[in-house]
Amino acid sequence: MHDEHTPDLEPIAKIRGEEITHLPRDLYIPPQALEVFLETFEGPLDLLLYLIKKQNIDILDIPIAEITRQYMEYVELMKELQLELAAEYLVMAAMLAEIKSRMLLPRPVEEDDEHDPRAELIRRLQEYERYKQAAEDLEALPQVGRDIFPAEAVAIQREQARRQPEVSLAELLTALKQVMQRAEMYTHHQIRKDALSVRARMSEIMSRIDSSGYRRFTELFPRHEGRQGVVVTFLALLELVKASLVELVQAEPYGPIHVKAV
Amino acid sequence: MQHEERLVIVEALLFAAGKPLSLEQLARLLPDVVQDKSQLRALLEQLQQRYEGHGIELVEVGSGYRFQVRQPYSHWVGRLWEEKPPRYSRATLETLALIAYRQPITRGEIEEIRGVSVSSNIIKSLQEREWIRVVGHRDVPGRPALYATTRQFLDYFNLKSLEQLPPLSEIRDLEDIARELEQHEASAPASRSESDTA
Amino acid sequence: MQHEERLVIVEALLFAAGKPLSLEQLARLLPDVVQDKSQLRALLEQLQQRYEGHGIELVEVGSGYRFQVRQPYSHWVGRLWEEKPPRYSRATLETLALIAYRQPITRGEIEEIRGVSVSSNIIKSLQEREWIRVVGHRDVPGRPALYATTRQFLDYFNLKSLEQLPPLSEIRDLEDIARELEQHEASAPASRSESDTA
Repeated sequence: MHDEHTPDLEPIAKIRGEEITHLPRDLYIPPQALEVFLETFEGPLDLLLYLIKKQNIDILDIPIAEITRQYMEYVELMKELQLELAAEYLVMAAMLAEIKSRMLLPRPVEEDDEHDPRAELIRRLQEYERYKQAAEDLEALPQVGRDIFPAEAVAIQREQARRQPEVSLAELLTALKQVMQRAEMYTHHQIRKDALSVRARMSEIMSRIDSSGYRRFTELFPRHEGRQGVVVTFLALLELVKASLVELVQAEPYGPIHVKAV
Repeated sequence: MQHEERLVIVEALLFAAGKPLSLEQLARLLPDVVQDKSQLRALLEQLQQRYEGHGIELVEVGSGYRFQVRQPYSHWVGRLWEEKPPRYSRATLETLALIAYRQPITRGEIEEIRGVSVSSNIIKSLQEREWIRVVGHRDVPGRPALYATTRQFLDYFNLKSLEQLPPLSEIRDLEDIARELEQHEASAPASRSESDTA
Repeated sequence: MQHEERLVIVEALLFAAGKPLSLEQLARLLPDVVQDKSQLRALLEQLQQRYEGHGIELVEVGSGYRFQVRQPYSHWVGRLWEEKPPRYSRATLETLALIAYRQPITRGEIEEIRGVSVSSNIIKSLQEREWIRVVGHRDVPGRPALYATTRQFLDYFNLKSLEQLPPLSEIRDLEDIARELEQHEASAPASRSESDTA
């Protein structure tokens, strides 16, 4: 399956109308499987590990120039296939290029190998590989529902003993106060009484249009509420439109307006 | 297969099923373990004997066989569920408070304000209690449900409408709340002031 | 109370609880049945023995003791459910592994080691499964949450404690790396790179 002699000129795939005539040298898989394959990498470190493993190289002895070349081929390919290329891949490409260039520079004699420009990369690769392995080990552990099945017996009086928690309004308010304080919204976004009535009306409107998908605009304004009610309802509708929760639709000029759930 | 192995496989299945298993179901699940129903019946009988003197027993009920706690001990077991009146966790209370005050609201928005995720169990338990319900879906990817409080919620807290919930600006501390609630109870609506102290 | 009766009450409770019960919980539930934890521990041990040769066993996991199907028989029990057990993505498993082995850890630290960003959904879904939780915040700008695994995580993976996690593979630290590189350089200079393409 590792065919070094795949002719370069025969188009392998068409991407955005352009013929792709060659794949990275080490990659010989059917184009349709390619995308799936490339998406299986969990990031640049994972891709690098794959490239290193494939060649049976010790992590401590990475041939930077070669690995960089291969890495770039994959990155180019991902770009061509329009895979969403995480920025991390490009950051790694830059890091590889930098290491490569630093390794080309003559090193002062007294400088020891702690400053091998590859050291940091090697450390990261090892670290990542370690947890990649740990994840596989974790997956292999027995799991409830897959390998472990708890044994249960029924206790007949179970249901009647279940009680619902009691809550006081004060508790509810304390909880709200705490969460708002935590969110540091206490002073900036005070929930005022009027806002609340609008919010309440928003819920009401939503629940009235949810069943059918539509509701006549005028039906949302209860006559008995008077001016105040119209204002609240109107504000609530505006809020809902603003939050794209509803749309106002009018089939024809001067026709009835409907409120539609989006 | 040894007889003993058949026995423990049937035992394991009955314990793991979480519901009664009928002869038919067992036979269907274990075609390579039991030959026929009469063999199965014999195994079940043997299992029943094996659990004599245990805290649990294998009984046949309407839809099949199940292990259950022996009656004399169910009284002890009942303690598992009557420990003390259950209380809602802080997460549940905060979720409920946010739904009440910021409705309609998605779970994601609650999570954003709370800064932590809201477990499905919290939402489910509030829905089961019929304190909250889904009133629509936000038109963003995933179409998350929008939650609002229900009439039952108002009833429980003895409120006529959501407007009767005290505005947050008036909550200074617990004492204030207590006082306010007292007043509320004593003097009826109206009195709540607009005097926003910003 | 007879010793035998204590035994079957504890047995009934463990089977009925639907979740692992810790020594503390059992002691709290049965103050009139068991005198102290050492007595309780002895009862549990005896129960374990009593279930030798059964299809189920009493094991201790993170949050306490539970009866479960012996692993050799779980293969038959799996047939009870038609849907396949969930499989977790590599991203999820790697995130979980990092939290398990490096706890407490921030999301940023996980991202640094994995070399890619960790989606909020992964963290959220792990929290909803109650496998991880926030145990604090790192005192740096932004005060990022510190994650740790829970007892339920241990329960799920059939572990009693974190020490039972498979050991991490050896890592050669920077000094070692430097030393090895040195040796390498000494023995085989110049030849690095280019030539060795698979």
